Formats: sequence, C-alpha cells, structure tokens
Amino acid sequence: GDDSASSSGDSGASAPAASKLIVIITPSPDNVFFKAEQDAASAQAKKLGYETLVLSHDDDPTKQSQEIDTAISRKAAAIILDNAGADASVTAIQRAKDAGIPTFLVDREINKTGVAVAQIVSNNAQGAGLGGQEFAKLMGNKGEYAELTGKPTDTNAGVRSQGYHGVLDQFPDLKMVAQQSANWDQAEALQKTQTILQAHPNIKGIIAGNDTMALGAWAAVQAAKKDIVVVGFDGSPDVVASILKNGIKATVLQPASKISEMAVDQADAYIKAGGKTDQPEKQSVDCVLVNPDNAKSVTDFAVS
Amino acid sequence: MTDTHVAAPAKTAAPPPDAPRNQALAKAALLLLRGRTLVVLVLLIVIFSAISGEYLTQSNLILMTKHVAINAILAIGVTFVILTGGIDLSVGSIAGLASMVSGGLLFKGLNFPGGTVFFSVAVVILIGIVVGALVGAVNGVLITRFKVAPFIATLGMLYVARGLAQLHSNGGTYPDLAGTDARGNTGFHFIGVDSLLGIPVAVWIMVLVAVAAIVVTTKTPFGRRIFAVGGNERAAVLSGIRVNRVKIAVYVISGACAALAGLLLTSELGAAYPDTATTYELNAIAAAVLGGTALAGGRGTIIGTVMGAFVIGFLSDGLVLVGVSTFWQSVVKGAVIVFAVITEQAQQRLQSGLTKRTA
Amino acid sequence: MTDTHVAAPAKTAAPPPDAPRNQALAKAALLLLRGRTLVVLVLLIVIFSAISGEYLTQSNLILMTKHVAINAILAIGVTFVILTGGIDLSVGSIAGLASMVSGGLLFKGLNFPGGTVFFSVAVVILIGIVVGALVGAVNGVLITRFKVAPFIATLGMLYVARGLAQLHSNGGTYPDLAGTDARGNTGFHFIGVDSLLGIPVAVWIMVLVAVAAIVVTTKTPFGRRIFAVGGNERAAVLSGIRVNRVKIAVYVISGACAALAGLLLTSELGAAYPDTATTYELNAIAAAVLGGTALAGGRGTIIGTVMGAFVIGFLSDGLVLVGVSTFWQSVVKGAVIVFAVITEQAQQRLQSGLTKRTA
Amino acid sequence: MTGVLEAIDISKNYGGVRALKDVTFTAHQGKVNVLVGENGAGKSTLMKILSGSEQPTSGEIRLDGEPVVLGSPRAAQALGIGIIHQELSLFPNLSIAENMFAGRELRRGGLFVDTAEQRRRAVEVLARLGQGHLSLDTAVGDFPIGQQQLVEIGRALLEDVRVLIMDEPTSALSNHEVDVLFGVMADLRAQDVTVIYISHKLDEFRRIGDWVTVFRDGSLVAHESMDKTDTGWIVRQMVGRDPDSLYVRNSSPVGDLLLEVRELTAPGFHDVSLSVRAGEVVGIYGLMGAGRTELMECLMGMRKAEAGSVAVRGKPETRGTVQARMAAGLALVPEDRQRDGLVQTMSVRDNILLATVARFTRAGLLSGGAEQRTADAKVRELAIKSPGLAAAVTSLSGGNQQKVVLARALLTEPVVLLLDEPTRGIDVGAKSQIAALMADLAAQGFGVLFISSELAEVMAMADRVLVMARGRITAEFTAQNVTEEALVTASASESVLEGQQ
Ligand SMILES: Nc1ncnc2c1ncn2[C@@H]1O[C@H](COP(=O)(O)OP(=O)(O)OP(=O)(O)O)[C@@H](O)[C@H]1O
Ligand SMILES: Nc1ncnc2c1ncn2[C@@H]1O[C@H](COP(=O)(O)OP(=O)(O)OP(=O)(O)O)[C@@H](O)[C@H]1O
Ligand SMILES: O[C@@H]1[C@H](O)[C@H](O)CO[C@H]1O
Ligand SMILES: [Mg+2]
Ligand SMILES: [Mg+2]
Repeated sequence: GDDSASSSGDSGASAPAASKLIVIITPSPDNVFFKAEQDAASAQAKKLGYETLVLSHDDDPTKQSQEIDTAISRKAAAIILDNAGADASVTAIQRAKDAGIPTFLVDREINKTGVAVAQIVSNNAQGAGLGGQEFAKLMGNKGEYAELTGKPTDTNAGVRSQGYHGVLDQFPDLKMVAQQSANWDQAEALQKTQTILQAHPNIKGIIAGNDTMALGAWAAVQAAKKDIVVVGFDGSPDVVASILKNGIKATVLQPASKISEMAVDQADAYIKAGGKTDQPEKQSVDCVLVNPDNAKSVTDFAVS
Repeated sequence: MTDTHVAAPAKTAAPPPDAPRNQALAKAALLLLRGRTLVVLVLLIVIFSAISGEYLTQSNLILMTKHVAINAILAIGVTFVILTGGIDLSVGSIAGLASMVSGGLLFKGLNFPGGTVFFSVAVVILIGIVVGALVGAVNGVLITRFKVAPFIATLGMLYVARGLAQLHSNGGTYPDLAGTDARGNTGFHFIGVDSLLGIPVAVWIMVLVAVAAIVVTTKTPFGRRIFAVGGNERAAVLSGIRVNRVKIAVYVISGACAALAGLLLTSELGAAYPDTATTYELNAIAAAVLGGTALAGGRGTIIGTVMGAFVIGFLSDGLVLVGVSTFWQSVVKGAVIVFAVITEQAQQRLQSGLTKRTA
Repeated sequence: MTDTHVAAPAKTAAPPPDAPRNQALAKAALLLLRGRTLVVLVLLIVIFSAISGEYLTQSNLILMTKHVAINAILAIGVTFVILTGGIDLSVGSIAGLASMVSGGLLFKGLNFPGGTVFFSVAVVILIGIVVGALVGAVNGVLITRFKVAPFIATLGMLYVARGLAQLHSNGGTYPDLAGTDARGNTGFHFIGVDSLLGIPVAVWIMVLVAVAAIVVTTKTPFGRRIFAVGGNERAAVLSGIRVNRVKIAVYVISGACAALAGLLLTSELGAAYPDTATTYELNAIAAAVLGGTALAGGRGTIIGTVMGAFVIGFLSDGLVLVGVSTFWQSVVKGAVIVFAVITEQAQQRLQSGLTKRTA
Repeated sequence: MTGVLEAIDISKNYGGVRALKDVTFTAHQGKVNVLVGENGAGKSTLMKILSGSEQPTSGEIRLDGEPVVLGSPRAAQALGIGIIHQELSLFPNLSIAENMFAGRELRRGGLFVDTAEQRRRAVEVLARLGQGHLSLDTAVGDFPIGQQQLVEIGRALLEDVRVLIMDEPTSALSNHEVDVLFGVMADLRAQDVTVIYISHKLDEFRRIGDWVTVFRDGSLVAHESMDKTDTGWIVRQMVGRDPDSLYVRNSSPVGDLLLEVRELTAPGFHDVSLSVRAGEVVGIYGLMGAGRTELMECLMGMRKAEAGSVAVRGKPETRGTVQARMAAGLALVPEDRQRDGLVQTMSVRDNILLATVARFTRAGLLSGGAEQRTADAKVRELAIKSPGLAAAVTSLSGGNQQKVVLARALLTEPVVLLLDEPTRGIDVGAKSQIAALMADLAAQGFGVLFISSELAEVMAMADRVLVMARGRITAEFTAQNVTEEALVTASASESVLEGQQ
C-alpha cells in the first residue's frame, strides 16, 4: 500500500513528547521477501497505533547509517531493521542505542550482541538443512549441480551455503561443478546460470541461496529447455506459484511476515515497559520446506 | 607582380609525390584503429577457448551473443547521443521504467474506473518503446530548450525514471508476464526467449537495430547532421542545421533503444522488477567508447560500438564460464577495458606520424 | 620611426568609456551564476523547515553537514580532474579500496612471514591516502602516457579497484576497527565519529580540504595551469606547461581525496567492507557539475562544488527526514538536480547578453 | 545604382560594448564591395547581422528595398545571402564534401545522401578554386589551415547566392590562391552577384574592389568608389593619420649569433639550417604547406626533431621540450591563435600571464597585485583594446587576441622571438605596430624570426629573407637584393625540381 509515505504530514510540526514513530528499514522491496517484511511490519505498527516511516537501504551500509541518523533525528520510538551488513551495521545501531532508540533486527543477524534489543531471524542453518536434503532427494543423491550464492556481505548467504553443503557434501556422487555469487539478483542469476549451463551441460540441479536467484536460474533452465532441478530459499509467492506449476521444485519458507510482526510486537512491549524486554536477544524461527505437497497451503510467507 | 608566379605555384599545389603512399598508410592505420576492437575480441576468444573447450561451441557463442544483444542495443542508442557530443546516463533507468510499464500492462492490464483493458503483446511492446522515446524526448528538451548539460539532465533522469519505475509497482515485482489466451496477451516470451532459425530472436533484433542504425548514421542526411553537430556545433548552427531537433532526436532514439533493451531483458526473465538494468549505462557507454566513439562527439561508428559490446559481453561470460571468482572478474574486466584502449596508443602514434594535425 | 606608434596606441589602450559599467554588470551576473547553487540550497532549507520542525535544528544541520562531508571531499577531488577536462569514475572504488587497506591494517595488521606489525592510526590513515594517491597516479599515467581516454581509464579502474578491494578480504568485512592499546592502534573513530568544539571532525576535515583546494586552484601557479590545460591543452603546451604532469597531479589529488572520503566513511561505520562507496562517483560528479564546473574543462570553482554537495546532501536527508518514500526520494532528487541547473538558463541568457563571445 | 542589400541605422550592443553605432551601409548589386577598418571596428559584427547569425539592437535591413528580418542563418540563406565567416566554421571530423553539404545534403530517393553527386560537385567547386586535387576522404581538420579556408570558400560558392559575404577569406591563402579566388569573384560579379569582401590586405583588395567602405570604432566613416581612392586615402580613413610609416624597417646593427639551426629534420621539413643574430629580423617566405609552421613548432619543442641541432646563444639545446626551449630563450606566437594560442575559457589577464605565472608568487601563492600590474603594463605597451583585464579573452577582436598571445610570449623574456604569420588577420594599424615592435625588439638586441606569406610585408620588414618550399630552404636574400620575382621563383623552384624526381 502507500503506507510508506504516511507519516510525512503530521509528524514534524509538533514532535510529540513520547514518540509514536516506528522506522522500518529493509533492503530493496524489489525482492518480494522484503516487501512482505515492510508491509507486515507497517501494518502491525499501525494496528498498534504507531506512525511508520518505511525506508530502504538497498544493501548499502552507508545509506543505512544515514537513515538511522534520520531515525535518531526524528526521535523514533523504535527501529525495525533488516540490515545491510553483519559488521558494517553495528556502529549505526549502537548510535541509535546511545540515542535511546531500540533496534529490533529481523531476517539478518549482526556480528555483535548487546547492541540491538532483539535479533529475530529464521533458522537459516536448519532451513538450509531442509533445502539441502530435499535437493539431494530430488537429484537422486547423484549428479552434477551448481550453486548460486547470495551477497557475500550478508551472513545469511554464508550460513545457507554451509547448511546446504553440510548435507550435500555427504553424498560422494553429488558433484558441485560451479559456484557463483549472483548477489541475490534475478537478472544476474539468469545470465550466470545460462553461462554455467554452457560450461557444464550435464548439470542436473541448481541450488540457490534465495528465491529471486532461483527464479532467475529457472528462467535460464526454461530457456535452455532442460530438465533441471531448481531449489530456492524464502518461500516467496512467485516461487510457490512456480512449484505448483511443476517448475521450481522446492523452496524453504521463512516466515517473513511473522518475524516482522514479532519484531513490532516486541518493540511495542519494550516501549510500553519503559525499555525492558523479557525476550532473549537472539531468537530464531524455524523454516518450513515447501514442495508440491504443501505448496497449495502457502500464502504470503506463511503455511496455513 | 602577380603574373610572375601564377604558373609556378599551380604546380606546388599538386600533391607531393609521396602523398598517395602516405594516404594509403593513413587508411591502413585507420582501418587498424577501427579493427582494434576486433583484435581484442579475437584475442579474448582465443584465450578463453584455450582454457575451456566449452567456450567456442556454437551454443555458447549463440548464448553469449544473446547476452551481448541487450548491452549492444543500449550502446547503439547511446552512440547516437555521444556522436552529437552528449551523454545519456539514463538508459538503464529508462530500460527499467519501460520494463515496469510493459510488465504492468501484461500482468494487471490498464486499470481505469469502470474496468481493466489488456493489450496484445505487440501493443504492449510498442507502448514500452514509446515510453522510452518520450523519456528520451524529455531529456532532449531539457538539454536543448532548458540548456541543461547532458550529463546533469540524464543523471537527473536516471533518478527520476528509476523512481517512477519503483512507484509503478510500489517497489514490487510483476512476476508473471505469460498472459492468458482469454486476455489475448500471450507470447511476450517471443522476443527474449524464442529463437528463429536457431538464432535467438533477441539477436535478430540486435542485428536489425544495428543495421538500421548503420544506415541512418552513414547514409542519411540526418546521420550526417549528427556528426556535424558533434564535430562543431557552432558551425552546424551557421550551416542552418536545426541543432536542437537533431539533439532531441538522438535522445529519443537512445530512449527507444533503452526501452527495447529493457523489454528484451524482461521477456528473458519472465518478470519485471523496478531495478531492471540498474547501472547498465556504464557498460553501454563503455561499449561505445571501446568501439572508438569519441566522447567529445563527431567521431565513431555503430559497428565499433557493437564490437565494443561484444568485447565486454564475451569477456564477462568467459570469466564466469571458466569459473573465475566474482572478485577477479571485476579486476580482469577493468583491466581488459583499459588494455583494449591502450592498443590505441600504438596506433595513434602511427596515425599521428601520418597526420599530425588531427585533434 | 619607432616613436610613431609608442604614443598613439597608448591612447587606444585606455578602456572604452562604458567599460566599467559593463564590467560591473558582468560581475554581478557571474556572481548570480555562482550563487545559483546557493539559491537552490536556501530554497531547499526553507521548504524542508516549513514541513518539518526538525530540519532546521542545530543537531540536524550538523548531522546533514557531516553526511555532506564525504561527498564533498570526493567531489572536490573530482573537480580538479574535471577542470582539466578529464573525468574520474573510479573515486567510489578508490574509496572502497582505501577503506579495505586501512581497515585491514587496523583489524589484522600487516602480515609477513615471521610476524605481524600494527601501525598507529595516523600511519594507517596515511597509508590509506597514499594508496588512493597511487591508484590516482595509475589513472594519470594511463591517461597521459598511454593516451587512454579518461572515461575509459577510470571506468576500468572502477572495476579493478573494486575487485582488489573485494580480493583484499575475499569479499568479507573487517568488522572491528577499534584497535587495542597493546597494539597502539586505537582511535580510528576520531575522524568519523568524534567532534571538536561541537562540530564533527569529518566536517572540520571537509573544511580543511575545501580551503586547501580553493587556495590551490585560485592562488597558485599550479591551479592556473589546471585551468589552462582544461581550457586549451595546445595553448597550455605552447605556454611551457607540462601538461602531463598537471594531469597526473589532478588524478593523484582525486585519488587521495577519494581515499580520505573512504576512510571517513569507514571510521563512521566502524567497519570496512569492500562495497564501501559503490556508485558514489555519480554523486560526486553531480555535485561538481551542479556547482558550475563545466565537464569540458577550464571552468569551475571549488566553492561551487561544495555547494553542489550541500544541495544533494541536504536534499537527500531532508526527503528522508520528512518521510518521503524511497521511491519518491529518487524522483524528487532527480528533479531537483535538473531544476537546480535549469535556473542556469535564465542566467545564461543574462550572461550571453553581456558577453556573447564567451563559449 | 540600386543597392541590393542595405543596412539602415544599425546599432549593435554587446552589453555595454557598442560594436556598431547607427551604421547605414549599402552593398551595391553586382559589385565587389570592400569593407576595411581596424581590428574591432565592427566589420564582422555587421556581416553577422546581414547573414542572420546575430540580431541588431536597432535598425533595419532591406533587400531590394524591402525590409527583411534575418532571424537565423537559415532565414538569410533562404533569401540568397551566403557568408564565409572570419573564424573558420568547418566540421573538422567530416570530409570536404560532407562539410560543403552539411545541412543541405543532396538526396537520392528522397531518403539517402547522394554521396556520389556531392563528391562530384565538391570536386567541381574545388577545381574552380584550383584545389581539384584535394583528397575527398580526409577529415577537413587534417588539412592545413589555408586549405581549410578554401574548403570554406568552396562551401559558400556551392550555393546559388545573390549576396556573398566574405569575411577575410584570404587571410590564410597564398598569393596564387588569392588570384584564383579573385578570378572567381570576377565571375560572380559578372553573374550580378553582390559580393561583400572584408580584408586587411590593401594591395590585394584594391585590385578587385568596386566600392570601398571604411569602418572605425563601430561607425561607417567613408564610402567611396574604389577608383576615386588610393591606398593613402584608405589608410588615412582607417587610422586617422598618414600612412607613410606603414611598415617599419629594422635598422639596428647586427650582433651576436643567437639562434643557430643545423640540418634540422622533422616530418614536414628537411635539412633546414639557418641562423638569427641579435638585432636581426629574419623573414621566412613561402607558399602554404611549405613546412614553415612545422619548422617553428619544432624549434619551439612542440614537435620532435629527427635529426639536426638547435643552439641558442651558442649553447646547444638538446632536450627539445617546450620548457627547455623557452628557458633557452625562444618564444613562439603561433599562426592559429584559436587553436594554439588562446585559452578561451580564461580572462585577458590570465592569458597574458599564463607562461610566466610562476613568477608572480609570494610564498608560493599568487600575488594578484603583481599579476595585475604586469598584465596592465603589457596591455598598454601593446595597445591591446579590451573591456578590461578580467574580461574573457574571447570578447576581444581577432587582432587584439593576437596581441594577447604576443604579450604572453614577450613576458617569457625570449632572446629570439618566433612569429608564425604574426600579421594574419590584423589591420594595417596593428600591422605597423607589430612591425615597429619587431624593429624595436631587434633594436633591443633580440633576434626575430617570422613567417609571412605576404610579399610586400616580408620585403619591407625583414633584414634577411629565407624562402622555404616543400620543406626545404631554397633561397636566401638580404633586404638589399630581394625582389618579388626572386621570392616567387624560389618559393616554387624546389617543387619543380622534386616534381621531376
Ligand atoms: N602531421 C603531419 N604529418 C605529415 N605531414 C604534415 C603534417 N602536418 C602538416 N604536414 C604537411 O607538411 C607541410 C607543411 O605544412 P604547413 O602548413 O606547416 O606549412 P606552412 O609553410 O606553415 O604553411 P602555412 O602558410 O599554411 O602555415 C605540408 O605539406 C603539410 O601538408
Ligand atoms: N559577442 C561579443 N561580446 C562582446 N563584445 C563583442 C562581441 N562580438 C564583438 N564584440 C566587440 O565588438 C567590436 C567589433 O568586433 P568585430 O568582430 O565586428 O570587429 P572586426 O571589425 O571584424 O575586427 P577584426 O578585423 O579584428 O576581425 C569589438 O570591440 C569586439 O570586442
Ligand atoms: O533472508 C533474506 C532473503 O533470503 C532474501 O531473499 C535475500 O536476503 C536475505 O537476507
Ligand atoms: Mg572581423
Ligand atoms: Mg603555417
């Protein structure tokens, strides 16, 4: 919706003593995953009576840092953040903390505790384990495959890759013949997959670190008219639709909307409790495998 | 005093005896200069096929050419602009905007109070291209009528068009462009996915665009005027050339080409998202300059630009194919771009030996 | 017979009677032209403070100025290059590379067989800046010695330096730059985080860089030569100016400024990551051009560039502050950049009325 | 006699500068109307107005007695008014034919350029100018400036014009080419075309002109039938004084050897040996393309020599860079001031000081006062007419721009001054100043080496004349034994020799 600009009119004129502003910062909503995050957080915050300011940092920690500065300037009540870099985000979050503004992280962790109030992420290791097992099964435990990894600065990229390999490397007949980063990007995934398929025509499967890359890979597979197993990660509606059409074979659903809502709820509780929380900082939510068996029951990053 | 020398100097005016040889040399040098990009391309192909047997297969060549097509079409449009001495930084964003407009029409149709209309794929493509051309026209008007420097006008448009692309879907992606029979809008995959006679349609389109551009630049009065405007704008005005019209026209062409490239990319992906073709402008300009187009305007060829696009594309794909890490890809790509142009140095020396006065 | 002309021409040399008025007018117009960016800046401030009471607070102004500092320093460096008629697309990547080099030295020291050395923060900063200067020197040599067009040389360097930055940590981030007392390398936060007399150190650094740049460009022979090279390279050669040296020097300056900007950014973030300052080159060039620097070379001022950086920074921050959505931010930013330059049109008319011959 | 093109009460202001003051001028039909006047008198400004590229501040233009508005070059062209501009307005990147037909290309099938026909007509018109041999595929920017000028003339001749304005078309032409051009002008006159012809070359235009109009300081001061005038009258009208001191001859005693060139060879010239002594003014005469400019540029270190040596004040200068040659005591005023001389983006002051700017520093910083004083002194000394030191150098008239470049060269304190066509495009008043200046410099012990393509000038000003042809020095004369015939023969002889090889 058009919630992103909703706060512009009334906020500045009389900065209320107790701020009712929640600033939501995520990567580009290009990826439906982040869009869902934004929408869910924003809707929940509004439901709880907050104004929202929704910003996107486009995976640039500097832009993120400046946006956090703005949140500080605006004396936000809380920040909901899907961050731009596990290390490069720490200082900015610390700065918000020093200014008395609590940050609630979603989706991606940072490499420091005690800075954010909460880090609510999906259990990427567990999820990748699920994805890896399903992929191995689909491959019949053998054959050549390629891996598309995410942005190197995003811890999720590494965790998922490790999770995949924790499973896949146990099968001696499963052979990874190419590994490229496509930076979470759909078009880049498409072109890189096409080229990888040239170099390795016998590839039987492609496992991707997220769903946008899986979609790009799938477009390449379709264009090459090949029978190749593609598995993603996220559980985005587009991939679920593809699964239902017997396209992409599986994905791992992260409860994005739920995580966002949790973060907003905890922020609300924290504000109301005068800066106290009864939740641990690190919280992880388990992922669910999505394949043709359960794809029908998936809507908007949740299995019903 | 005048009669004495009337006869004699007439002879001096005759070309010096070594002029023909001189000229032949100059021509050879010029050919080499134009061929420079070709030399680099051949070199790339030789090196990569030595490393990987898969590089020089027919299917890989076709694939790489298809990848080239998008950048080549962008670069051809940009070449028109650069030939007049301008620059177009907005082509990536225009591609993104056209992608979103056309993608939106396919995905959700045109909504107005009272209903929704769906257009056929041909019409949707046309609308996308017209949008690109219109944005280009705005660039042109800003530059000619409002005297904004091309760099700034198109940089501004880079942000504006990208913002509009994002606003179009509120940041989201149009995930499915297949259309339905009921709506009569199936077949968008044709331009980006299908092949004709074993060659991808996108490649055919690139060839068509290139041929048209070559004809326009070399065979038409409009083409001559593009070079004239880029060579000496003041003289162009004094020659009665409607400089502003020529300039607006090249930005329109650039916008239309960008839109076309965006649509090919979108068709290939089967999805339209607002960040389509982000930062592609640099590759497009690089292709043109690599191909010998002078950023100062007035000099350059379409064929050179296409060659430049091939160098960049065949290089990027080759690096992925042989499995070079992303980081090294970046380093090598930069180095090759520079190297490709350094070869110019030797040739420039050669050339300057021949005709020193060339600016 | 020589006396005849000594007296007579002396009379012609006297300025025509209406010259002073003319000059005063021309000066006023020029001032307006220079002030144009200021006008836009003031307009921005007025508009934003009308919308939000937070905009014109001391703390926000200081914060925004700090954000401006990084782009301003990049843009000042780039201005030197543009004044000679060149361009530097590699500044963002140089900032990234310097960030990684310095970040690496702070985080893991300099490793060599037999041990690890840690340097003090001052030395680390110096090394970062020297790295930037060296990369700039490579640009300069490519452009002068190997005759590569600046656009291409620095575009290549954009890729190469970024790739090197990524290779430095194999894509990773140096997360903690605080240093330890034992290693004697604490205090890196000083330049990017700390304040002096209530003003962020980064802002002081920007002021220093700007003042130095103003002095160099307007008060030194070197500065005059920069303008000459950009105005007419051949004439500069004939005047005995070592054009190549001047050019190399400006790329070195640009590289050093980029590195400094990268270090400020890194200090502010407290972490060095290879993508630091990606695509910042466009903003830097935009600031320079917005500030009245002509891309053709020979015309421009440092103060204009700083103003340009302020416009871009105050605009971006203002849009975020008043809660404009990201997408509209993009649209508005683009539109304002163009608008800021459109105001030039009116003034150019004014100016052209005064001194038509000025190119 | 009816006047075909008339300017009535035309004024033109550039800001505060009044370039034209209530000028009423008639160009007589089917005649060659000559315009003369000092640099900056307003000749080009009037021509720009008559050809639609500038608009008058006030006044009216009439064609055949009817008021017309010439809003653009296009509009003027449509009425049959063509112009050859003073500053070349060619496309350096395009070929001759492309240049000539730019903006009015011939078409084939309505859509495409008829390249073949364009080339045919281009050759035709070039042949008319005695240049039928020029390569049609070379970019025009690669031709020497004289040939470029011929291309520009050719372009104007292609049009069917009723009025042809020629603003100093011969400034870069050799005598022979001037003769050819005059033949063409006579043809045009015979076809009832009205020609307006601006020139500073008195002896030239007297041969072809029917009417002469004199401008001074933005006003028309005289308009007379050519046969009712003589050179003296014209010069008096122009400068307001007697013309006897037009060229000043150097008469200072010759001293030490300042410049000695031995067997210097570079692309464009071979085996050139020459010397210049203190107090001596040496002229190099030759036809266009003889290699004189290359020689000068090589002496100044702008081109690498392949063989030979250069010694200044007895010391060999072997580094061969511009800086080294400048330090040794050479300074060059180039022939193409727009391309090689001026920094168009800079002020008059900065242009004057450019080569010596490092001298005006205190503690490394420029001292504005010293700069101002030095520049001001030079402006007075050379009588440079300018709206002020801070004015853009491009706002000066051609001749004054030339003086700016000369001022810069003089400030480097050379011992030998190299002047490449120093009087090209300069009015008689300024010419006499430059001649006097050269004599003056020689008297102070400088050596002067200058290039000229004007017989009268080189004979009047030089103590010694070298003749170059086809890249070689073919003859040497002293002021006493030089004759026009000898110069002309020498400038052509070498080529005849080589032509037989
Ligand atoms: N870069 C070059 N390479 C080869 N030949 C050249 C080059 N530049 C000029 N020439 C040739 O060198 C000769 C000398 O030309 P130049 O114009 O310098 O002679 P000039 O005596 O100075 O005549 P002008 O009166 O036109 O100045 C000509 O034949 C010209 O075509
Ligand atoms: N665009 C302009 N802006 C300001 N002043 C100008 C401009 N154009 C011409 N002038 C001034 O108008 C006057 C007339 O210039 P013009 O070019 O007509 O002289 P000219 O008679 O052609 O001289 P020359 O013989 O040197 O070519 C000069 O004082 C010149 O400085
Ligand atoms: O977890 C998220 C999603 O997987 C997204 O697709 C890419 O960024 C990751 O951080
Ligand atoms: Mg004139
Ligand atoms: Mg010459």
